[in-house]
Amino acid sequence: MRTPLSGFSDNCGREMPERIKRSILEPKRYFLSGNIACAEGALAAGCRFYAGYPITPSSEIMEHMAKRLPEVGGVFIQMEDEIGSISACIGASWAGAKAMTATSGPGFSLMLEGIGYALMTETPCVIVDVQRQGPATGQATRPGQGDIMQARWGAHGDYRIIALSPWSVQEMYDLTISAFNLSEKYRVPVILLSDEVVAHLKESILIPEEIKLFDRKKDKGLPPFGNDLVPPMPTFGEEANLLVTGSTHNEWGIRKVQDPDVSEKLVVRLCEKIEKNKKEIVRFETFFTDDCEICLISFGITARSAAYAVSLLRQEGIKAGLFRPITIWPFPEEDLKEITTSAKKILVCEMNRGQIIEEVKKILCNKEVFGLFKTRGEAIYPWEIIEKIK
Amino acid sequence: MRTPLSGFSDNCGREMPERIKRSILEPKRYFLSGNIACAEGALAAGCRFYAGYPITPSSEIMEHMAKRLPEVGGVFIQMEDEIGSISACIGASWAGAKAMTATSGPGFSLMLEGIGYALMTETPCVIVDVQRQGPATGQATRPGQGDIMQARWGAHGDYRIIALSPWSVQEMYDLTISAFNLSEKYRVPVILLSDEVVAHLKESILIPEEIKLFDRKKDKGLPPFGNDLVPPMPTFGEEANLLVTGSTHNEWGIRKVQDPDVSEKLVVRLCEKIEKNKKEIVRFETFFTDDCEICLISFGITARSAAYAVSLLRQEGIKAGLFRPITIWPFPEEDLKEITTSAKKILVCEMNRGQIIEEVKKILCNKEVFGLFKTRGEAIYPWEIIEKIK
Amino acid sequence: MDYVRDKEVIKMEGFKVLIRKEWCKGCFLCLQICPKKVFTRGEGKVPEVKDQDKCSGCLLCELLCPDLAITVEGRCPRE
Amino acid sequence: MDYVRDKEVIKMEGFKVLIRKEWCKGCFLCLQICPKKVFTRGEGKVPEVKDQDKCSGCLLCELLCPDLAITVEGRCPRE
Amino acid sequence: MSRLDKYLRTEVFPSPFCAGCGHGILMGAILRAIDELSASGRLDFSKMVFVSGIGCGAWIPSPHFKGDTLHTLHGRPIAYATGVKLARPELKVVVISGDGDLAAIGGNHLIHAARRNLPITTICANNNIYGMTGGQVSPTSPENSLTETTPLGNKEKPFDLCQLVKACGGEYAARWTVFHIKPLIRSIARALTIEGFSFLDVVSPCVTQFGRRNDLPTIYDFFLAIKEKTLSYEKAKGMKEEEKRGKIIIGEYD
Amino acid sequence: MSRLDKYLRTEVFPSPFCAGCGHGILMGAILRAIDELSASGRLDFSKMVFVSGIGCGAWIPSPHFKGDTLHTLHGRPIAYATGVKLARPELKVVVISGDGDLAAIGGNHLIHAARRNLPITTICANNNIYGMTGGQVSPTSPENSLTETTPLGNKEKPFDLCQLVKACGGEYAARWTVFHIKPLIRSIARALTIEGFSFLDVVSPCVTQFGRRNDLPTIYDFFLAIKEKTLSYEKAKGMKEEEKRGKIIIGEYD
Amino acid sequence: MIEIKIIGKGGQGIVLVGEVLAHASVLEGSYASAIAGYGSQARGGEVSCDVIIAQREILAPFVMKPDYLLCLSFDTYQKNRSLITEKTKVFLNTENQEEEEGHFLIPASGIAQKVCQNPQVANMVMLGAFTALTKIVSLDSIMVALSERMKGKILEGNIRALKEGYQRMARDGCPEARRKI
Amino acid sequence: MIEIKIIGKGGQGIVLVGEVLAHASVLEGSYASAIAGYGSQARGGEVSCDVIIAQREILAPFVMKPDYLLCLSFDTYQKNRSLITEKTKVFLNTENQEEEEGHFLIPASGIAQKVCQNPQVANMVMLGAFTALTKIVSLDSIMVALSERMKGKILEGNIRALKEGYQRMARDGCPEARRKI
Ligand SMILES: Cc1ncc(C[n+]2csc(CCOP(=O)(O)OP(=O)(O)O)c2C)c(N)n1
Ligand SMILES: Cc1ncc(C[n+]2csc(CCOP(=O)(O)OP(=O)(O)O)c2C)c(N)n1
Ligand code: SF4
Ligand code: SF4
Ligand code: SF4
Ligand code: SF4
Ligand code: SF4
Ligand code: SF4
Ligand SMILES: [Mg+2]
Ligand SMILES: [Mg+2]
Repeated sequence: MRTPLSGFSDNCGREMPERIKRSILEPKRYFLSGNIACAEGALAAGCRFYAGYPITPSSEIMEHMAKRLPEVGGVFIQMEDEIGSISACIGASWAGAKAMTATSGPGFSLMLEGIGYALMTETPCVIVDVQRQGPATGQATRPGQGDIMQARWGAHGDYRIIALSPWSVQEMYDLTISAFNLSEKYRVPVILLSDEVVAHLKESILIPEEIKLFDRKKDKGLPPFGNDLVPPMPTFGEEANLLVTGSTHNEWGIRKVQDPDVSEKLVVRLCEKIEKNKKEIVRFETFFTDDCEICLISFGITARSAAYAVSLLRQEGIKAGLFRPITIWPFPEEDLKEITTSAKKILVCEMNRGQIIEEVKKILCNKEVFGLFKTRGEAIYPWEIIEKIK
Repeated sequence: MRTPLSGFSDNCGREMPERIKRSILEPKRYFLSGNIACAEGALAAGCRFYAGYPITPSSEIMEHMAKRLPEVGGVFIQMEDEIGSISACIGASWAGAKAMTATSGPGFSLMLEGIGYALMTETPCVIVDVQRQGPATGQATRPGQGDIMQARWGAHGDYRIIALSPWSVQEMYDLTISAFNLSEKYRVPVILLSDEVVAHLKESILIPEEIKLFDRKKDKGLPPFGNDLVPPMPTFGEEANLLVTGSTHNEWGIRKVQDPDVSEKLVVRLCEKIEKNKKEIVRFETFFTDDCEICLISFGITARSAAYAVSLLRQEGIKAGLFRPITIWPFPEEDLKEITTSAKKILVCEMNRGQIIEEVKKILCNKEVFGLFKTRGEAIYPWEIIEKIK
Repeated sequence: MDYVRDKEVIKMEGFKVLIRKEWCKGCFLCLQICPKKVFTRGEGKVPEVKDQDKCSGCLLCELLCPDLAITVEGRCPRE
Repeated sequence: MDYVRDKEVIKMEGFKVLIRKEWCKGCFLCLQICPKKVFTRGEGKVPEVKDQDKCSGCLLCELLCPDLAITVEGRCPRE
Repeated sequence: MSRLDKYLRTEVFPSPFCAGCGHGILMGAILRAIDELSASGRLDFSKMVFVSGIGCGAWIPSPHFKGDTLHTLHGRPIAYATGVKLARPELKVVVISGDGDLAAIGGNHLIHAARRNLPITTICANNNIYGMTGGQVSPTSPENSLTETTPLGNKEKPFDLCQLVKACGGEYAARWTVFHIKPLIRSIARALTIEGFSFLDVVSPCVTQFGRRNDLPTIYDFFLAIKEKTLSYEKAKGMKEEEKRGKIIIGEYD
Repeated sequence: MSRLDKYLRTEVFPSPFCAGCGHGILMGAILRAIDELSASGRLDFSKMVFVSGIGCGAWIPSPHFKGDTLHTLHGRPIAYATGVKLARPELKVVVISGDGDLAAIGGNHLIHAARRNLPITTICANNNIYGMTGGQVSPTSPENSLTETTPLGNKEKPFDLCQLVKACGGEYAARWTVFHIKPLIRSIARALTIEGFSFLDVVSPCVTQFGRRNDLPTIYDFFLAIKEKTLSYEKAKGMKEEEKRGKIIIGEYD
Repeated sequence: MIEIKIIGKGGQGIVLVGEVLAHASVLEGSYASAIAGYGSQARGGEVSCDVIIAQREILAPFVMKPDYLLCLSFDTYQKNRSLITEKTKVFLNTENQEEEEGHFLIPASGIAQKVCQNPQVANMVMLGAFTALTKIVSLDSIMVALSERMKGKILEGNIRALKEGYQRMARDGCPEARRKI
Repeated sequence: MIEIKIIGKGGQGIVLVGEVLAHASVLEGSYASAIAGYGSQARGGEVSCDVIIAQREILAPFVMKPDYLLCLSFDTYQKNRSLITEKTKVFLNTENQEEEEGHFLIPASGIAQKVCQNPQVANMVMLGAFTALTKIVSLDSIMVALSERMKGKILEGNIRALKEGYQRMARDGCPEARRKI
C-alpha cells in the first residue's frame, strides 16, 4: 500500500486481502496532515461510525469525521466523554458498523475499561491514541510516546492486543486501514498508537487506486464465542439471538461465572487468537540491518529521526541499522532476534522514559542494550541520536 | 511488624520509622478476614478519609470503613463511581487527610486517569485493588492476579509507582500500614495489590502494641514540586497559596506546558524519586533459596501455595526455594538476581497468563524461566505446583 | 394477549391455575395476594393450587409472580 | 468595596481612569461600552483614556474589562 | 407452558434472582408489554436489542430474553445503546438496568441521552439499593434507610429520576412500582412507542439486601408497605416538599 | 494597582485568555464578590480553595488566584472538591470550570453533588463551546449553532443547567451573563454564603471559538446580541417551551 | 498442623462451621485459617470450607489431605470421596446411610429437626459432635466465637444445637461411629 | 533534498508559509513535509516551520542544516543564528537592518504595509520573493496551494501580496540582497 522507502526492506505484504475496494478519495498525491489522513483511511476502510470526545492532539480526526461521515452515509456523534465514546463504538460494532474513536492519553486512560470489554466480547473497533506528553494533563500540545505499555497492559485482567505505530502521514492512512482489517479479522480492538508529531505533520501522501479490505464473518448458527480461535460475529437485528456479555461466558455467550473450565478456555483463547496468528499479524521494517554493528530500535516519528541518523552514520562509515516495529503489539520478537544477530549494541530511542526497551531487554538480553529517552515534549531529533552514538 | 515465618529470612526491617503510635484496636490476636484487616490497618495508619464505590471482592473494606470511620472521627463517603472515589481521595489528601479507596479490576481501570493525576501532583493516597478474574466483568467473585502489569503501566505517560502484594491477613494489615507510610514518605499513590483469596480468607492476626507511622512533611515556603526529590507538601487552608495541577508545572506548581526543560525535569524527578530510593522501598522474602536449584517466584496468595510446595519438595529432597516479592513495584530486581545465583530453573507461579514472568525473564535472562499460569478463577494450589515441578 | 384492559375481558368459568414448580422459588406472594385465596402453602417449598374453582381470572398471581411460574389458563384473549 | 449597590455611591468629581497597558489585550470593549465615551482607540493596540473628565464613575469599564486592566480611581467605597 | 415462553430462553430458568425479587415481576411486565404491542403489529421482537449494565437488574434481559442482548459494563448501557441505535436506527433499543447502574455510575449517560432525546427506552429496575454487591446505598435509597454503607441511616437525599429526565429534555418519564402491574405494563407499552427518549423508573423490591435491613423481609411486606407510600403524580403536584418526603410518586410526569 | 491585586498572582498576568474572552470578566466578578464578602468579614480568602477542571474556564482560578487552587482533571473538579470539603469542612470550596468540563464529561459529579446538596459553590464559565480544544460542540451549545463538530449546525438540545441542578435538589441555582455584571457579582456573593450546594451558570463569550463561527467576532458583538437574547426567569416561567427556545433565562431559579 | 475440610450444600451453614472452628482455635492460642469455596452452580451448589489449625504460621490455607472431613450432605460426600486418605477421619451427617468403614455417622439433621425443631442448625449439631469427639477446641471457645457472629434468639438456637451435638457425643459416645478417635 | 526553515513570531503566519511551500512542491510532483514548532511562550512566542522538499520519501521531517532560512522577524533571527551554516541562504524580512554578509534582505513588512495596506501579509510578500529568487516551486503552484486554504477577500489580499513580493524580485532583482543565488 505504501511506497516503500528505498533502502528499506519491509514485510508489509503480509496483509490478508479479502475485498478490493476503490478508494473514496480520488487516487492521487495529496498534501495532508496525519490526522486527516487517518480519518480518510478510516473512511476508506469502511468505517461508518465515529463516536468521540475532543482532545488535543487528536481532535482533527474527529472534526474531519464530523464533516465527512454524513457525506458517505455514516454516523458521527460527539459523546459526553471518552467512556461514552468507546461504549458507543462497541455498541455500533455489534450493530454491524465498522467503528472508530480517537483520543489522547487522558481519554485513552478513561477508555481502558471499555477496551477490556471489547477484548472480552471480541468486538472489532479501532482506537486511535495520538500520544502527547504525560503523565496526567502534562503537555497537552506536545508529543510523547508514553502510552506504549499502557496499550499493552492498561486494562485489568489478561489479554493480548494489536497496536500499530505509524511513522508518516502515509502510514496514518495505510495503517488505519490495516487496523480495521486486523480488527475485523481477529475480532479484537486495534490501537493505532500515533503521536502528536505524526498527527500534525503535513506531508505528501499517495491515495492508491484500490485498497484491500477485510470484513468480519457474520455467519449465524455457529457459536459466536467459540470454538474457532476467531468465531464468526453475527449482527444485532438479524435473528441471531445474540448474547453478548463481558462476564465470563461460554461459546454461546451464556454467563458462566463460577465455572473454572469456561474461564480458562475463554481467557486462553483470547490470548491464543493473537499469539497463534502472530506471524500473520506482525509487521516491521528494517533499514541497513544486514551488517549493522549498532542497531537502533525505534518506532513512530522517532524512527524517522533514527532512520535519518542511520543514513548519516553510514555516510561516515559507522555500521548502524534500524529495526522499526510497525506492530508494537504483538512485538516482532522473533524477527528482532534474527535481524540483530550481527549487532553488538542496541540503542532504543523513544519519547518516554523507557518502555519498549523493557521488551527489547527481554528479547536481546545478551546484548548491550541502552536507551535514548526524551520526555521534553519534543521529538527526538536525528542529531541527538547521532550524538548519543558517538 | 509481622511475626516472621520460621524458615524465612525477610527484609521487612527496611521500613522508615518516624512516629510510634499505639494501635487503635486492643493489641491481641484476632481472627479476621483480609478485607477487615486491611480496613483496620488503614485506620491504624491514620487514614481518616475513605471514598469508594462498591465492588466485589473489595466491598467489605468499604463497609467496614463506613462503620468505623465515624467512630474515630474520620469521614466516609460512597461516591457515584470509582472516578469520583479516587478524585475525592486526592482532594482530601491535599486537605491534609490520609485517604484510601478500595476497588477491583473494573474500578481500578476507571481510576487510572486519577492515579496518573496523583502521580503527577505527588499526592499521597492508598488504592487497594482486590484482584478478581478478568478481563472485563469476568468472574466477579473469583480470584485473579491479572492487574499486576496494569498497576505498573495502566496510566498514560511515564511514571514509577509503588505496589505491594500481601499474602496473608496479617499482611493485609501490615502492608496497608506500609502503603500509607510509603505514600506519605515518597508522595506517591501506593497500590495494595491484593486478591480475592487473601481478601476473604480468615486467619489469625496479631495486632501489635505499637506501629510505626510516617507523616508527610508539610513545610511551607519551600517549593512543593521541586527541588528535593520528594518535596514537602503543605495543606490547603494554611496560607501556602498552593498551586496544584496535573499539567506540566515548575517547582511552585505554575503551569509550564511549552517548556521542554520543565517537562524533562519533572518527569525525570517523578521517576527518580522512586528509582533512587529503590533500596529503601523494595521488600521481599525468601524461603530456602540459599542452595536452591529450582527457584519459585510468586506473590500474594499464590506464594503461600508455593511456599508450602517448597516445604513439601524439600521433604522429598528436591532443592526448591521461593522468592516472594512483597513490593511488586518496584520489583526487587537486584535482590532477585543475587538470590537466584544457585538456581538453574526458575518457575514463576501466578494467577494470570504471564505477567511477572515478563519482568523475571528480563532479569534472569540466562536461566531457564518457565511459568505456571492459571486463569480459572481459582487459587493455584500447592499440589499443582508440585506436579508442575515433577 | 391484552393483560391490562380489564373491562374487555369476557368473564369465564373454569380458570385453570398452573404453577411451573421448577421455576417457582416459594416466595408465596401468589398465596398472599390472591383475592380468592386459591393457593395454599402445601407440603413442600412451593405453593399449591387448592381452590381452583374460586379463581376469578384476575391474573394478579400470574402478573406478579416474580418467577414467571404461574399461568392462568382460560383467561380470554382480547381478540 | 461595594461594586454593586449603586445607589449608595456618593457622586464625585474627578474620577481617574487607569489602564494597565501590560495587561490590556486591546479588545476595545471598554471603548465600546463606556456610556461617556471616555476612551479612544489611540495609536497602539490598546485604548487610551481621552476624556477622563466625562467619566461618571459608573465602573462599567472596570467591571467588564476582560483583563482586569482598568481601575477607576475616585470611586467612593461604601464605608 | 407460560404465555411468555416464546420470548424466553426457558433453559436458563429458574432465574438467578432471590425468591421474591421484584426484578422478576418487572421482567414479566416488560415482556407482556412487548407481547401486547407485537400482537397488534406495533413491534417486532426480532428487531429489538436489549442493553443492560451490571447488577441484578441488568440480568433481567440477559440471558433470559430470547433475542439480542448486550450485557455491558457497570453504568454504561445507555452509552452502548447510543451506538447501537445510531448505527441501526431501525432497531428498537431498550435499556434495562438497576438504579445504581443507571443513576450512580451511569448518571451522566442518562442525562445526556435524555438531553439528546435519543429514541430509546430506558427502564430502571429501581430497588433503591445495590442488590448484587450486597446492599450498599444507592442514589435512590430513601433518606434514613439502612444499608451496608449507611449503618446509621442514609443521610443523602435520593434522586427523583423522572424529574431528572424531564429536566434534561427527555420525552417521556413515568414511575410505577411492580405492584402497579397493569398501569406499569401499559406505561412500558407506551414508552416503547414513543419517538424520543422514554424512561421508566420502576420501584422493584429487593428482599435480600434492602428488605432484610429495613424490616421488609418478604416481597409481601413490600407489597403492604408500598401501597401506603405511593402518591399519584397529579396529587403530588400541588403538595409541598415536606409532604412529599419519603413518598413514591407514581404516574406519568409532564 | 488594581483593587483586586491582593487576590491575584500578578506575576502571571496578562492572562492567557484571548483578547475579549468573557472568562476574564467572570474572573473579576468572582473576586469582587469575594472582596465584598471579605470586607464585611463574611469570608476569609485564605480559607478558600478553588478547584477547577481542564479548559479555558478552568484557568480562571489557576494560576491567577493567589490562594489555594487545585487544577484537576477534565470533568472531575466537583469530585475533587467533594474530598476537600468533606476532609476540611471549615474551608470554603469553590469550583470554577467550563461548560464542557462540568456538564459534558463531568455531568455525573454535578448532579450527584447537587443531590447531596454538598456545601460548595460551583461556577460554570459557560461559553457554550469547548474553547480550549478548538471549538467543538458542548452540551450547552445552542441549537443550530456552528461548531467544529457540528458543521451543519447543532442538532441537539442544550441543557438548562440551573433546571438540572434544581431537579437534583441543589439549594441555589442562578444564571447570568458576564454583561449582567452587577447582579452577577451579587449572585456570586449570595451563592458563597449559602449552606448547601450553590450553582451559577455564567454565560461567558468565547470570541475565538464560538464567536468566529457564529458571526460574533468580538466581545462587543456578544454584548449587543446577548442583551436581546436574555429573558428573566420570572417572565420565562409563564412562557411556553417554544417561546423560550434559544433564549437565555437569567435570574435565580426556584 | 490439622487440616479440616467441611463440605455440604449452599444454605447448610458450611462456612460458619469452618470459621467458628478456626476462630475458636485462635482464641485458644493457635494459628488458624478458614477459607470458603463455592462450586459451579450458584443455587444449591456445593460449598466447602478449608480449615487449618497449627501452632505456627500457616503456609497454604488450602486443605490438601484432610485429617478431618465433615460432610453435611451425603451427596457432596459422595462427590468428594477422593479427598479421603488413610489418615482422614470422616464425619458424616446421616442416620440411615449404609455403614462406611471408619466413619463417624452423626445424625445431625435428625437431631436438629427433632430435638431443636430447626433443620437449619444441623451444622451446629455437627460442630458440637465434632468438638466432643475430637477435642481440638473446647466447647467454650466455640461458644465465644459463635457469639461474635450472632446474637439474641438466633444465637440461643445455635448454641442449643451445638450443645445438643456435643453432649450427645460426650455422654453417649458416638453410637454410629465405627471407630474411636 | 532541500531543507527550509521559516521562523518568526506568533501571528506572523509562519506555518502558513511553510505549508503552502511544501504543498506547492507536492503539486509539482515532489515529496515534501512541513512541520510547525512552537516556542516556550504561548503569547508572541517563537514559531517555526520546517519544510523539506525531496525527490524521494523524506526520512526525518526536521530541518537540521537549513539550505534556506526565512526569518520574518529580526528578533527570532538573532536568536537563531546558530542555525546558519555555510550553505544556508538567509532571507530576512527587514529594510534597515545592518548589512549582513550574504543575506537577502527583503522589505516584506514594508511592502505589506505600504503597498498592500495590510501588515498581516508580510509572510506572503516574503514567500513571493523567496519563490522568485529560488525558483524551487512555481508561483502558480503556490497560488493553487494557497487557494485550498482560504477564499474570497482574504485569498485575494494574500495573492496580491504574494505577487507583489514575487514581481519585485523577478523584476528588480533583490536590491537589498548582497548575494545572487
Ligand atoms: C466499574 C464497576 N464498578 C463496580 C462494579 C460492581 N457492581 C456490580 S453491580 C453493582 C451495583 C448494582 O446495583 P444496581 O445497578 O442498583 O442493580 P441491582 O443489583 O440493585 O439490581 C456494582 C457496584 C462493577 N461491576 N463495575
Ligand atoms: C479526559 C480528557 N478528555 C478530553 C480532554 C481535552 N479537553 C481539554 S479542555 C476540554 C474542553 C473544554 O471545554 P470547557 O470545559 O467548556 O472549557 P472552555 O475551554 O470552553 O472554557 C477538553 C475536551 C482532556 N483534557 N481530558
Ligand atoms: S409467586 Fe410465583 S414464585 Fe412466588 S410462590 Fe407463587 S408461584 Fe412461586
Ligand atoms: S387469577 Fe386472581 S383469583 Fe385466580 S388464582 Fe390468580 S390471583 Fe387468584
Ligand atoms: S476592555 Fe480592558 S482589555 Fe479590552 S481594550 Fe479595554 S482595557 Fe484593554
Ligand atoms: S467608569 Fe463608566 S464612565 Fe467612567 S470610563 Fe468607565 S465606563 Fe466610562
Ligand atoms: S439481591 Fe435483591 S435485587 Fe438481587 S436478586 Fe436478590 S432480591 Fe433481587
Ligand atoms: S478560546 Fe475562547 S474561552 Fe478560550 S481564551 Fe479564547 S476566547 Fe476565551
Ligand atoms: Mg439497585
Ligand atoms: Mg466551554
